[in-house]
Amino acid sequence: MESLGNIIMYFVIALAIIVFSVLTVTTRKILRSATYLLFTLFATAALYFQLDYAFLGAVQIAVYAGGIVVLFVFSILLTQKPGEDAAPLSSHRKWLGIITAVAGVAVCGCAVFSYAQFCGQLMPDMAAPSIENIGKFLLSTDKLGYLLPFEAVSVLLLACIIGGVVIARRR
Amino acid sequence: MNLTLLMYLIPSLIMFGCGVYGFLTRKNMIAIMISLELMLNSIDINFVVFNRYLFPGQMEGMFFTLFAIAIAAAETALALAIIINVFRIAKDVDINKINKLKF
Amino acid sequence: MEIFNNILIYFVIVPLLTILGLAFCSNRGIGAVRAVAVAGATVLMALAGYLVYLFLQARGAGDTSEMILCSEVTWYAPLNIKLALGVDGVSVVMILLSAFIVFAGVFASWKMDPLPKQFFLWFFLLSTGVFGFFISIDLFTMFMFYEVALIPMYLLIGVWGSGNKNYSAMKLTLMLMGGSAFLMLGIIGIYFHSSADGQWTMNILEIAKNDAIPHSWQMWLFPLTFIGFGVLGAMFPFHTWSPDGHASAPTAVSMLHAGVLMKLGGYGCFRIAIYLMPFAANELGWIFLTLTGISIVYGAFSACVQTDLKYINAYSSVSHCGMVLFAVLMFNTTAMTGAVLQMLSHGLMTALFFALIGMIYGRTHTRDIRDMGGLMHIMPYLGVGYVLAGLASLGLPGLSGFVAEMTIFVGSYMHTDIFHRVLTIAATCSIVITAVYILRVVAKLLFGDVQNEHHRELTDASWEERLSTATLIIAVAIIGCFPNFFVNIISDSFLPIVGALENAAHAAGVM
Amino acid sequence: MPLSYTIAVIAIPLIMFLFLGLSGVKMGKKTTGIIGVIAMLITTILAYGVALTYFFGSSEGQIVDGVRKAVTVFNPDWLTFSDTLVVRMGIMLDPIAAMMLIVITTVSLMVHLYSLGYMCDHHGNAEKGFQRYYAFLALFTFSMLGLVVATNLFQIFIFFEMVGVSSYLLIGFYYTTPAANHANKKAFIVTRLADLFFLIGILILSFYTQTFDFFSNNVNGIIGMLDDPQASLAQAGTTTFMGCSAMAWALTFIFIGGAGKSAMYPLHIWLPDAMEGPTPVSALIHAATMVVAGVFLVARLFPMYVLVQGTMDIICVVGAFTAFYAAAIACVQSDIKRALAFSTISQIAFMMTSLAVSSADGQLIEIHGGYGLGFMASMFHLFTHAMFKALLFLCAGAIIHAVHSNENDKMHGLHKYMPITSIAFLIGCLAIAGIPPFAGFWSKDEILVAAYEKGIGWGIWMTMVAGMTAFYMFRIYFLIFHWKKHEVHTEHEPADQPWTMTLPLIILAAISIVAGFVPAAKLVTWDGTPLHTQLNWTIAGTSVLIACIGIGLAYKMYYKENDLPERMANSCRGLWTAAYKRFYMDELYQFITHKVIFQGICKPIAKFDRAIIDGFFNMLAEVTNRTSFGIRKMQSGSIQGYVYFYLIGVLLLAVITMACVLL
Amino acid sequence: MDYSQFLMMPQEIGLLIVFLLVFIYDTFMPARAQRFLPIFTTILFAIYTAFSFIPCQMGELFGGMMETNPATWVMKCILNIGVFIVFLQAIKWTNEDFVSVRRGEFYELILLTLFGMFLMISSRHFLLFVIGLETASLPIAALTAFEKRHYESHEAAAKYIFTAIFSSAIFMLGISFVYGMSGSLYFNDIANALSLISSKSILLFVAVAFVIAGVGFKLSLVPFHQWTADVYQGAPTAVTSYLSVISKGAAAFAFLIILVQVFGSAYHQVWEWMLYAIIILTITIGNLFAIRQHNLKRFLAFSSISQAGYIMLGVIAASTVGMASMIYYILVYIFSNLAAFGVIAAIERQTGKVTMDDYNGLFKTNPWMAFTMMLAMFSLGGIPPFAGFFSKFFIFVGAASTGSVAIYVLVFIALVNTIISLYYYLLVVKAMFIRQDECAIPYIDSHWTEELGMTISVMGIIAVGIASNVYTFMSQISDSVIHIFHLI
Repeated sequence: MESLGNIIMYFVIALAIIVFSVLTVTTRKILRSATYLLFTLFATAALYFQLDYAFLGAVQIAVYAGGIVVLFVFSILLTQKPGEDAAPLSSHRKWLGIITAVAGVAVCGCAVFSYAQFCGQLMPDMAAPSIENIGKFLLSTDKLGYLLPFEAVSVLLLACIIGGVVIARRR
Repeated sequence: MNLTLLMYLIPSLIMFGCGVYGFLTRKNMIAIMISLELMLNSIDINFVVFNRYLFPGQMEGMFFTLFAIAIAAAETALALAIIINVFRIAKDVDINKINKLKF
Repeated sequence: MEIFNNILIYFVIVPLLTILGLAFCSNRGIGAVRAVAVAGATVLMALAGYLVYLFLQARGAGDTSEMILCSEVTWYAPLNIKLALGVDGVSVVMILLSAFIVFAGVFASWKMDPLPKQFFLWFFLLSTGVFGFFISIDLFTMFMFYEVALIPMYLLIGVWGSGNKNYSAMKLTLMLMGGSAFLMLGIIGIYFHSSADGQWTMNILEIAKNDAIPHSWQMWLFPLTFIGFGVLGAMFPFHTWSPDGHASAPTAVSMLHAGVLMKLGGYGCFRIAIYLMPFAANELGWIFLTLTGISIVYGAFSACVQTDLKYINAYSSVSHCGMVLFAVLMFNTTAMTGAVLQMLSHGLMTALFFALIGMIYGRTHTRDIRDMGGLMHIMPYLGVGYVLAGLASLGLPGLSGFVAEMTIFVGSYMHTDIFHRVLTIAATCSIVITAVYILRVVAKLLFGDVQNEHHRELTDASWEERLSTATLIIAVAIIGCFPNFFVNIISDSFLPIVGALENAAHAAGVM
Repeated sequence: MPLSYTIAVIAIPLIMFLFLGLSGVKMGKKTTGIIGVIAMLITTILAYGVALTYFFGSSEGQIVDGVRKAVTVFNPDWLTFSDTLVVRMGIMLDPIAAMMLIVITTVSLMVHLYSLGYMCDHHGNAEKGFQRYYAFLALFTFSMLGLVVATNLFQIFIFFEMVGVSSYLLIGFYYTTPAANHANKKAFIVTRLADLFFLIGILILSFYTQTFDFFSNNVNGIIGMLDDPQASLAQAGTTTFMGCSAMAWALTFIFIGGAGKSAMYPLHIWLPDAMEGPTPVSALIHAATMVVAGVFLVARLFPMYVLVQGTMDIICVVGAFTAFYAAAIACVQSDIKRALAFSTISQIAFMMTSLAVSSADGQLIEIHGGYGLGFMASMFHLFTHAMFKALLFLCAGAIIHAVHSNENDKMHGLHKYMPITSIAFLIGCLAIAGIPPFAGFWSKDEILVAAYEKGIGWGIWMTMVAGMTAFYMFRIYFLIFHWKKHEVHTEHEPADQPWTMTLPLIILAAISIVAGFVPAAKLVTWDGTPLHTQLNWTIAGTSVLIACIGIGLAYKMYYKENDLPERMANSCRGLWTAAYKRFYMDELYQFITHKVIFQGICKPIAKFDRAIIDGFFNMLAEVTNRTSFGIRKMQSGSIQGYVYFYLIGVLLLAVITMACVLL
Repeated sequence: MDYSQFLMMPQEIGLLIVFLLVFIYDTFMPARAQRFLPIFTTILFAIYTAFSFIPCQMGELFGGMMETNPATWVMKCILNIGVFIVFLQAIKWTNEDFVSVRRGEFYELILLTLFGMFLMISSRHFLLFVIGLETASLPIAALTAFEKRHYESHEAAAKYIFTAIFSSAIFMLGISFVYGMSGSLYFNDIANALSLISSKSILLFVAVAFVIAGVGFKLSLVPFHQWTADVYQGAPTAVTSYLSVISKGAAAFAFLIILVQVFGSAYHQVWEWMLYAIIILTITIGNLFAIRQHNLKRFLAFSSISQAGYIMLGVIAASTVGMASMIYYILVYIFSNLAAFGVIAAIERQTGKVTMDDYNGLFKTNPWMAFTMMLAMFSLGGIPPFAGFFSKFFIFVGAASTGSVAIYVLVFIALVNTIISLYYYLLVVKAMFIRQDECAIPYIDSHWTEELGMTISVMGIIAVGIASNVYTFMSQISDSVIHIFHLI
């Protein structure tokens, strides 16, 4: 039995995620879209906090909200004339999108539901996601250690930087 | 009342669905990129929730999310760079305009 | 390596060396190209003659093994694919035939233009495939050489052909490749059932010995394989590449194609389809027999109304090659021997036909018989050659066609089943129809008045054309006059196949 | 002379063919002709030697118990079908073979000689293709000789084909003329059609007998088997197919093969057209030798035919009808070679009928010494007919050579100009008309006797036809040599031809006179047992009378120019035209071959091939192409389209697989 | 902390060293020395390739996160050879005016993406795999946009990056489901965990489909293929050739490992049928689209789609024979396609012509180019005695080794499709050899490096088939990793 606070908190977060997600993809103003994305990301971070993944929540806010959304805003400002709204969607396109999205969600939902319906509560014996633990695992070379992905992702980021340079170069 | 696994997965899936919808319907390439962020984000939630609820003994889901955030950042950066590049040439970010290569 | 002690491998090496030699020839002078090509063809001919001698010697010395000169070298060990060589009487005569036709073909394309060097390159690549096919007893290498022989056709027709050559070349290639698609599936299926204990093999002799292909698999591997080869053997209704392809092909290519390549189909049909899957052959033979029976009559009837010389011959080939498959499906030694004789005969006389048509076309620049006439008067050598080819085709005793057809008919009629015999009688009707279209052409083309006054200035055959045609005519006559020489070489080769069929029939009867 | 010399008889013409054919062009024309004649002369001498040795010598023991046995001189394997079925290329002498040797070589020699003159123009220059002509003659002679000495059925078939081809080549000697071109094609195809039946017959027969040989040393041949009830042939007699025994089918088919070569109705249509060949060729091939190959074939298998009454009846009907039919047509033909050709058909039909009637085992057998009378008569007639018909043709050739036309209205009154020819022709006419003591009388008389044995109706019918024969022959004779004064159409007057042409006429005329006295009954019988025949004066007298009436009628109508023929023709114009047009048989064939087979079968098949079969494969390609074009929109170029496709694809993949696996 | 484990992945480390050297050269060498960067890189890479053939200590690294075994080793060697040829062919191009500014980045990105592919091949952990996948695919977008002058290049890059990210989202969603079911990201653990789950789990189907889609995207399997043609057409030819062979080869191998090792244990039948449908669609649709293409790069794109379908035949067999045939096929495919792209690149570099009609009469003017192209086409079409024939035959044998009738039907469909493919390959041959053109491409004075690249490819095409040792070696290799198949 969860504490009431947790339940209320859950519903607030879930509602926020759902509402802002929908708003993100339906608003006709692109800058607002980015803003709603930011809210969604915040809500997600809150969700991580609620699930005791504090570090992850922090990273979510720092990288996603702090980095990515800013990137979006910059790009939007670069490409968009102020006050320009997206044209309303043709209903044909909208319904096609809705149907496909719903179909996708339905298939995944059914699948998840069939699998997860019997999975009940949080299990208490959680490996503590303390910073210490995270750090230890992140640099471990043993099983469940993440040194290699850590190094690999650095290569990925380097590659993306070089790629960005290539794209950004004038000539 | 218990907060079950499903209760966390459903918002995540809806977020994913929104992302798909946005991808399929938006015309602005940046908006599409935003939709993609939603999708990636929903996956992160999935991992975390599965980890927390089903396999709390280890932190694989969490780490995946951690790295996925980094990957998403890299993807976004590169994608936005390309979008801006296209914008520089085509003076537009309308995705319907970039369909010269076809059939 | 030990395999190089086997004479058979040289049937592949010599053409390859010829190709190599040609590759080093200068593009400008045709003399060197000719010299290399003639040298290659002559060596092949000599080798073929020597092979016949070796074969006779071996048989004379009491070597009754199914294949002689066997040797093998492992090629793809993981799949147990070997380069297995070996010949029996049928292969020997087919090799001889091929050597003859390559020889004649080289001379028939003496004045090839443009790009003579490239022409001969492809030409010899084609013959590499043909020889390789006949010397192999491994399914994989057979199939490989089979395809090696097919693909040069595309360029040979496409570049050096005439008429609607692009369409024809493409159609021919695709249809034959379609056939080989069936074939490949069949071969793979055979391979995976080649042995009861999982020791899969591609060696025909071993597969036949193991006799392990389950009946249910045979029932659909047999049609695949048979159709696969049947396409090349111009079996109805898969023959339509033949008229267009032959019509567009240059002379030597038509010769080699009709003369040898189409024989690969018949050869494969009994060597692979029937020999390895006797049960299905017994069960399903009648379907294909009907189809081939239709081929025989149908091709002949179609040939009657054609006006293009090459089309006539192409349809005639459909009829004659249909007879090969027809006889093969009769499952007795006599008919099968007849089939091989028919292959020889058809190979030589069709090559002769195409050579002559090419020579006539080279002079008159038309192949439409309505535009020609009285050519006998103008070019008697070619005319006589054409008449002889025609007579061979319609089965004049003393020339090869008669021997072959009669062996087929007699052999086929030996079949105890009334259905087979009735079909045989239906098939014999083709000899009349053949006479009709052959004589029609001869009358129109050679006899009568000269249709086109320009033709009066044309010349008769040059020496290389004479050589080319004379080679073939002599071969046709030799087969026609001394058939027993060939029959003796051939007929024993069918004993294992017929034995396998009888065993299968017997086993099926017991069960 | 040893019988093995027969090999030389066969070989010399073959060698001559190869020699003249390959190197003839290099030699002078006359040289080739002379070489040919000399070689033929040697052949003839050898053949006579061999035949006479066979008939009269007894040293080699070919006569056993008074029965003249067949002798196999030479019999190597030629083509092995199976252990039992082997085609051999052998030489077998029996009475009819020996007789045929004489016939063939004699006529062939005459023709060789004659052609020396005939194949030259009036200045003595040989025609183009002279060498080829002699080569082909040698080929024909070889083939025909090979045919008659065949040891087995298949060898006969082989040489059937060979003579067919020789005939084809010789008919088409003047290949530039459309008529010859057409005629040789027709001749070959019609006989080929018949050969097809022959082949089928062989197949059926050999299926049961497991041999092709007539007589064989180790196993019984086809004919030898008849004595052995256990032989598999007995099975052929009982196995039935559509109500008839297999043997009946086989023999009927073989007869059809023979009928084609021997121009029996309705397969006769090629023979008149074959007259487009040089006239000596017509004499050799289309009168004396090749056309009787069918008769020879039936005679060869006679011991089997007699066992199958049904087939014999068919032969009998066909023969009798053909005899009449051809005679009727011959009465109105204006082309002398055509008229002679129809006469040939009629006469061969006589022989055929004679063979067929001889199976009748009536009470006269006692008197006439067995049912082989018809056989003997037939062979005898074959012999005599060869001589006098060759004579007639050669005469016709001489005339044609003189007036450059085949039409008898270009001739008339030639008696004055060509007396030798005229007399020779007259002798031929008398012989064919059956006037004693000329050759035809004797042989025809035997045939009539045999026919009367079969039944009185057959006898009367044949006698009537004999009368018609006399009529039309003399019609021709009178029209050529009398009727009215000759109008010279060419620059030179017609005259008797050089000695090379005249000599054969004289020789043949002489033979035609005396040939009737050859003791055929003693020598040429079906089982080798001599027959004891005597002249049946009732029948002979009647036939002579009828012949005389025919001659008289012809004399009345055609000796002097008058309008009687015209009036008679007018009085039954329809019939006359029908007969003149050969009862529209050619038109019927034309219709069947062109309209039914060519237009009705070949063309549709060819169309079907192009449209349906080929069309199907083209359609496959077309469908592929169209599909390719149709789905190109899938690659819309829009990112969202791609993703849409992606997403739908992956969902469907999951759902469908799920459905498939779970349900 | 055992950092010595890094030494057990010498190929990856070597690659990074090469990258670093190139990077340093690019960054610190004076401008006039930059001209030699391509040749420097190529030589360096050649040396590295040669060293990479030395077998190293093999086994599981980092607690099973990564595995080096003979199969991965040989696969990486094959990719190295391919990249070497690509480098050879690109040298002249990267020294062109418009490209030279960025040539360093070209090589660096290629090396880094190759590193990503190595990770894909070797990883036995989904996180590492995703990182590898992303490393292998994201920079490609930058490479695609390399040809700044051309609008198509940018459009292609945009299309690529969007579909790639979408695809990776789908892929990761699938992985999240797998994680949800198994609680691990290690391949072996997943396999063990999944074997306890009912094979009727709906989630599993969805997860498998998503994973297939994610990797199938890189392989351009239908229906995840549509970016392929546009990107191939728009990207610079050097990049296209890299993309079409190297990237595809790596993905194919990774695909095999994932399907066999992760899902193979209990769910062979699940993915087998998905793959079945995908193969049919891929081969057929690839062929149908290829028929109508005139742009050779686009044409080869569709051809490569259909080739990917053939490669998948080796996966569906899920046997050592299949694996050997697949690796072999990839090798042959690399040679064949690179030969074709070598010709296209050389001609495009000098004349800018890439359509099939431009190639009319090529044989007259450039016989060796035409010859090379013809060999490539024949090899792709599966014509003996060129290697393509053998690879095709073996891949069919590999597929059929499962013995099920359904697979025979699949092989038959594939065989029928080879006829269609032959048709369009012959169209190219026809253009070069049969068609005549007044204004055919003049004689191309190709650079020796390009010629060397083509020569290596041609020799590969000819030799790899005839020399059976190659296949035998592959067979031994796949026998040595037989344990992954035993999971099935």
